[in-house]
Amino acid sequence: MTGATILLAIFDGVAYAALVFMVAVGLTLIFGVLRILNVAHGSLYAIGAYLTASIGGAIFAMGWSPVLAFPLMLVSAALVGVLLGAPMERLLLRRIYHRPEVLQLLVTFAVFMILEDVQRLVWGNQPYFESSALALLGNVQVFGVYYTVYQLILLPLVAIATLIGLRLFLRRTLTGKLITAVTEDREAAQSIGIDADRVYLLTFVLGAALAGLGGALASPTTSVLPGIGAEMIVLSFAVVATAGLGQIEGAALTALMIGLGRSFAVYLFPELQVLVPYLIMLAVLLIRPEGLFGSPAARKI
Amino acid sequence: MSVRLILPALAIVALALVPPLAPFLQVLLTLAMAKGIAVMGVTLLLRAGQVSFGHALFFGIAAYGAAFLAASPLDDLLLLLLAGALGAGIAGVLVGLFVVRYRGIFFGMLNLAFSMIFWSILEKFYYVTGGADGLRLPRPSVAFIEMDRGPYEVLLYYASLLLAIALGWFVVRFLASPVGQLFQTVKTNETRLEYLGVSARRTLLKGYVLSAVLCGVGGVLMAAAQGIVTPSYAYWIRSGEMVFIAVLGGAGSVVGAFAGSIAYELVRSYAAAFAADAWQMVLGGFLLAIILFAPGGLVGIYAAFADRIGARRAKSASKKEAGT
Amino acid sequence: MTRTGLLSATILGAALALSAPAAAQDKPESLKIGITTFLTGPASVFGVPARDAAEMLIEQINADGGIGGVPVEASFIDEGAGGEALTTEYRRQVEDEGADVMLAAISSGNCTQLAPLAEDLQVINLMWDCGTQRIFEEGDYTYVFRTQANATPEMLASVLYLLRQKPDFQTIAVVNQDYAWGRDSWDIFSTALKALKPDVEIVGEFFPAFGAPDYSTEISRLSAMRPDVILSTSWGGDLDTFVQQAAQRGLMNQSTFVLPLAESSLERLGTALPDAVIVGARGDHYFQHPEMVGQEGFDSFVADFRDRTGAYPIYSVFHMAQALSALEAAYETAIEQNGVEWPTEEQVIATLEGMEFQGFGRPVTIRADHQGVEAQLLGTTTTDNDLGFASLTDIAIYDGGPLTTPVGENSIEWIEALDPSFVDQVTPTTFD
Amino acid sequence: MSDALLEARGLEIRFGGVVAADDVNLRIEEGRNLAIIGPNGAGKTTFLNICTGWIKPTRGTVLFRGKDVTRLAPRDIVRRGVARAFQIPQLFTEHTAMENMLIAASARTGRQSPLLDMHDMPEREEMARLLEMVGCDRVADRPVVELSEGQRKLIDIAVALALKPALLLMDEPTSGVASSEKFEIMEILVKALGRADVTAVFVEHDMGIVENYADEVAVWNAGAVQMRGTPQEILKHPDVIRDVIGEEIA
Amino acid sequence: MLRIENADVFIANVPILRKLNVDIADSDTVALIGRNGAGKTTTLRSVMGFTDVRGKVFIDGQDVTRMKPSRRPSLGVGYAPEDRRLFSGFTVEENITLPGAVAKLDRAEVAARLDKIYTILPELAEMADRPAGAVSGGQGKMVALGRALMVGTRLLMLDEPFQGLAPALAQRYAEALGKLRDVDRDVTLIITESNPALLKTIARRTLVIERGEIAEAAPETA
Repeated sequence: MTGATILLAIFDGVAYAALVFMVAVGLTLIFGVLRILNVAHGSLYAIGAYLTASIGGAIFAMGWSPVLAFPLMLVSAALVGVLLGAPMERLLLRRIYHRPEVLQLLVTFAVFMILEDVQRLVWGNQPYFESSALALLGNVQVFGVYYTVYQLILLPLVAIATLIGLRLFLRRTLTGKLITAVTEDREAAQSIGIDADRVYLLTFVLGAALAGLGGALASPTTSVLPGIGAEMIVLSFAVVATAGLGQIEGAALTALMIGLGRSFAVYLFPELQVLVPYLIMLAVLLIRPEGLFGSPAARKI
Repeated sequence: MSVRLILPALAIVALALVPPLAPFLQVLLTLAMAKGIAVMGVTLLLRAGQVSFGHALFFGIAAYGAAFLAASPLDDLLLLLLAGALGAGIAGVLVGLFVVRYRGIFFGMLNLAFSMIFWSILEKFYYVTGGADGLRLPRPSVAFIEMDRGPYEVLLYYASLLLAIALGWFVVRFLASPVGQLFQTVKTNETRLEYLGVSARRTLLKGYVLSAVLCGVGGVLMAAAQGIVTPSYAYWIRSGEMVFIAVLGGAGSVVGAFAGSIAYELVRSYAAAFAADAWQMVLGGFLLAIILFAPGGLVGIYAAFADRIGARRAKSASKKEAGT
Repeated sequence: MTRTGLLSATILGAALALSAPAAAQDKPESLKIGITTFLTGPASVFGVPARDAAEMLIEQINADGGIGGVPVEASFIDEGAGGEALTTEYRRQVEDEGADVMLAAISSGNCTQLAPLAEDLQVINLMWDCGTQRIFEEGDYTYVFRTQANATPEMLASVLYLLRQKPDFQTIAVVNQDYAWGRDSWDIFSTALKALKPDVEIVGEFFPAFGAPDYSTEISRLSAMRPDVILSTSWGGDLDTFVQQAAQRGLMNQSTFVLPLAESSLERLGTALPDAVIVGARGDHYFQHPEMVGQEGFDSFVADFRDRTGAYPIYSVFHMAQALSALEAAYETAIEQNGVEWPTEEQVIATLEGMEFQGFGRPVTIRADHQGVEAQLLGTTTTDNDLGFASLTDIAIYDGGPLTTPVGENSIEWIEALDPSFVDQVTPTTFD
Repeated sequence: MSDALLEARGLEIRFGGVVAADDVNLRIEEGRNLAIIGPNGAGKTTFLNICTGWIKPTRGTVLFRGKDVTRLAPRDIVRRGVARAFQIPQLFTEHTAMENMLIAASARTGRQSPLLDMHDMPEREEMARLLEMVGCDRVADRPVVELSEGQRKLIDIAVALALKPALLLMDEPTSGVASSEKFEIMEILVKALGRADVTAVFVEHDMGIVENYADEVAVWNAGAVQMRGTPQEILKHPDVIRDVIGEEIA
Repeated sequence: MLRIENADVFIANVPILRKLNVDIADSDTVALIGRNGAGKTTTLRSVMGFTDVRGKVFIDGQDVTRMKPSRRPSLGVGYAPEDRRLFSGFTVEENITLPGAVAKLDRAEVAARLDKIYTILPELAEMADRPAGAVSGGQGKMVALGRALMVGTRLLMLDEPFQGLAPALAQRYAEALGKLRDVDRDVTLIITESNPALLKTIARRTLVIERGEIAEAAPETA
């Protein structure tokens, strides 16, 4: 590989990593607080993408300005968080927090199955493609290769902003502190007056909205079609476990490793491309059993 | 006979009568029992408090092993079963040595990772594995007797039933045995286990290998019934389905593994027949209803029912005594 | 005794039941057919339009009095539900519902799985869409027929058309989906290329995962290596994604794209698909088929289909129509030969062998090995402002005969033995 | 030298900035029950953790019967004859008291047959006797979650005894037990230990217990053994009164 | 101040509280003693709303049986659980002030209360900036007390505060409680303990709980 191709591989890797991070970060946040691995996260991602692509397609066809693609992404994310995330937490998850882990996971698996069919009933089987946002920002040329500004610059910026924003939110704001407190000890938090139910709801809505935003951001670059959720969720699981449970910075680093690993694989060993996330996960967990940023649970005896 | 045993006994009798009396259910139930045996492997791990989201790995390894062997002159059902179980067992040791160091979500995810790696290999190396189209597994001989489809399927049905009963019996005995009881303590207190001078990892490994072998047997039976093996045998959705069935039947219950898989196959196949494009929704709703309203699964529902009957019987019996 | 006794008794019973001969047929109340198609999953982009077409055509057949006076009754099986559900439901329809004919399947994997099953169940199975050439090359079947071409003529025609349009290209790269179709089609294509134009250099082979959401890295590499030709046999969402991303990043201006399945994506891709892309149709299936447009049945079919679904028919729709035509033709011919009596299964099979029939393209012949011989249509995209999406120009239609592997031969070996002179031996019909 | 059952030499470990063990040297002789006292955070539990291999010291060695066991895993040290009871009882919560005992017995005997029902093990009677010895025979068939903390502590100790150890390390065996019961429990315990020929080491805050049941006392402070002696000597020492016992209470 | 009527609580189908009745007057200091498993902790947890109580719980005459746990601190209830349960990611001071922020007290009020807490427990001021995860077990008990004091202006419930404390530290803790009484005469104090000797000097009244019921006799009442 020459220096130029290495750089090209890094660009591709970073762009991909940004997208992976956007999806995984919501999953990690929810897991960190609620201790639930939300399989339906993949469906929320898909629905975020569907909403953006279908609404965008409809309103641009009516002659609205394509600049609206960007606020539309935020709207779709909010819709996913409020219309799907909130009822899911209030009506289903709230009833199973005291149940074993397996049951919690299976509840979200069931929701995933239901939402897969809901997507098909609402949006049908044809792929949706709506790339106004991509076209709007145009291309840049690097070493004679065109990149879209959207993927090369915007996505990484959004990912970094999300990472920093979440960090500041959790560390500096009162709401963030409440989330942190509930994460560590739900009952102790309640005993000092924190409404843990509300914190759970808020976290889940936020996490779901992040999934929706991930989908919305992915929609201009990809076809939105049935099944994209199932693919994304396994990858996000791998990121969450590799990162260390509930670790937002870990998720960022893991996403970056997976993104770079994947793009270098395409250059060097294309056949390994699919395996990269799992190989990284195995390698990391072999060396650090609690994940990159996880700390070993102190066994108190 | 205790009330609780009546239904399982009746169920076995009813299952034995399916081929002559309800032949349309025969293949469906063969698949259900094949899956039930595999689900038993997942159930076993649940008893040690571990959830694997990758046991389709062993299901797939055994099924592919059988398919490769079937392409050789050693194309006999019994050999396929042996080879599949052995292959799954060896894979269980290798993967197990690695994953038994982890617990909870990490255990689940690592299993998932291994199964997804295997799945990717099946998809990637299609010159060897047939890729997404999989490998054909032509009808094997049974004890080196070539058979037609009809008798072969009847035989396979009874073989599955017998294996289900025999392996079910074995698993129940294993769980009651000292080594099985130690295995289950991994769920409740590993510290004490360590301070009994026992390695939690090695203990877990024993159960893990057994669970892999069970999945292997299920995988071979499934492959033999289907006549084809595809990468979907090892996909994560399949692993999820196994956990799904285990919980549906009653998490941790051996009988539940079979009750769950029969119920699952019936619901799924009728949902697929009558709501062809919404079968996932039907299954998802079914699962939600069970978890929310009957967390003990089918076995839990039955136990509650049997208890009520048993209590009523005891009451009427004591009344009678009082009367005389 | 009892289990072994019971066991052997049952086996005996089952064996007896199976060996009972098929009785002569009275005219049934309905002709039951089971159709497997993708209703869920990515391939439902083919499956659902095909189902819609089947429903529409069967309504029309029944409105015209059915086949030989017998109404057709169809039920659908979802191929997306996975292997077991598919075979279970397939069996149920044959064994319990008494389906007379099965139409299966879209996926080559499902065809591989169902063909032997159909043989075991002794039910006529028309493979209506799957492309794998292996089934009839690796096995003999009594009950299984294919009512369209297979991957070999489809890829061979693509190579020939490419050589015709762009004879002097030097380098080629491939980006195919990583599953059997993507691999097999590349095997055939590259083998043909090596035989027919040995000086071509293959500079890149990419097999991104099926359903991959992002081809950025592949596109970066392709942009850097600038091959003359880029082939992709992808379809559905994968093809859309690849084309969109490649177009956005200017790759489609750098290289000539060959997309043998893109006929099914034309309408969906809209203006995203630029001019001068080579597009294939898996057979001669195109709603602007130059030989068919203007024929009454064809035009009304396209119009009816559009009314019903809001979209133009794509190749899977034509494949479905073709399979139903074959079914209709086989029964009607058999009835005729049987002296207006309802035919037995054997008679229908006998009719299917060697039968010529026509769907909404050139006539198709079913060979002795049950493989259909079908013409292949290719074209090059051009902007069509009326349609709002690209239409095909420079259309060439190749007869299927010379492109189809001779009976009893293996496709890859047969293609390897071809030489560059083959290009001149095959002349397509072209339209100006 | 050779009569030391367990010997710690120069143990040292820190957690973050806190020194949990700082040159700990201690000999535990066979047949002499040792009480360990000291303020919270002095490193008493850490010492038990090091002796049983739960944590590895940065420096120093642990010898059991003269053999170096410092780097062994707890299970290997346990197999050599060191058992442990815990401040918070470590039991198998889904099992009954008797099953806890039988599991311990199967750990000791290493029975592998998958077809033998654990309840039919020949060790059952022996386990019943142990339960009787700690006064828990009446609750043998009840799940341990339903039992009182005091009963659980006793069963925890019985489980340790089921391993037939030579040395039993106990972390606050009477904490969480109402004071009225403490002496009763220790009475039972010491008798049981004597009969089973087990040497005991126990961490204890209750000086009454220490005075009555220890043969020797070691005082921990800031990660080191501050002094050692008979209960009579130690409990009157002014430093001990100041740092450990508290002047008012004394 | 606090009244519990006919409270039944089951945990995993085992009865923990059986028809428990407790009535505690304003400003009283009550020692709730009993063996482990007698129901002391469950009683406090029921007042906090962490159990599924059958029966009634009143705080200041208000029926709180069905009130969310998180709303109870706003009634002036402070609770220091047995096992400390600090928020290890926050500093000691953040742990203490967080309940104030949650209750939306204004800054001045939080600062005033913090001062009061530091007067009672001066050692907390010294470790104010240390992460709560890094303090020792005994110190943690002090922090938990400080945290409970932030909102526990009416009712303060301390679960086994002396458990696991070495005698010297236990004595120090008892002193702090005495000081609290000096600073604040009105707060009602409930302390559970399995070792009644430690509470002799503090408690005005002793309730003995046995098998989930208040035993008739309260032998150790001074």
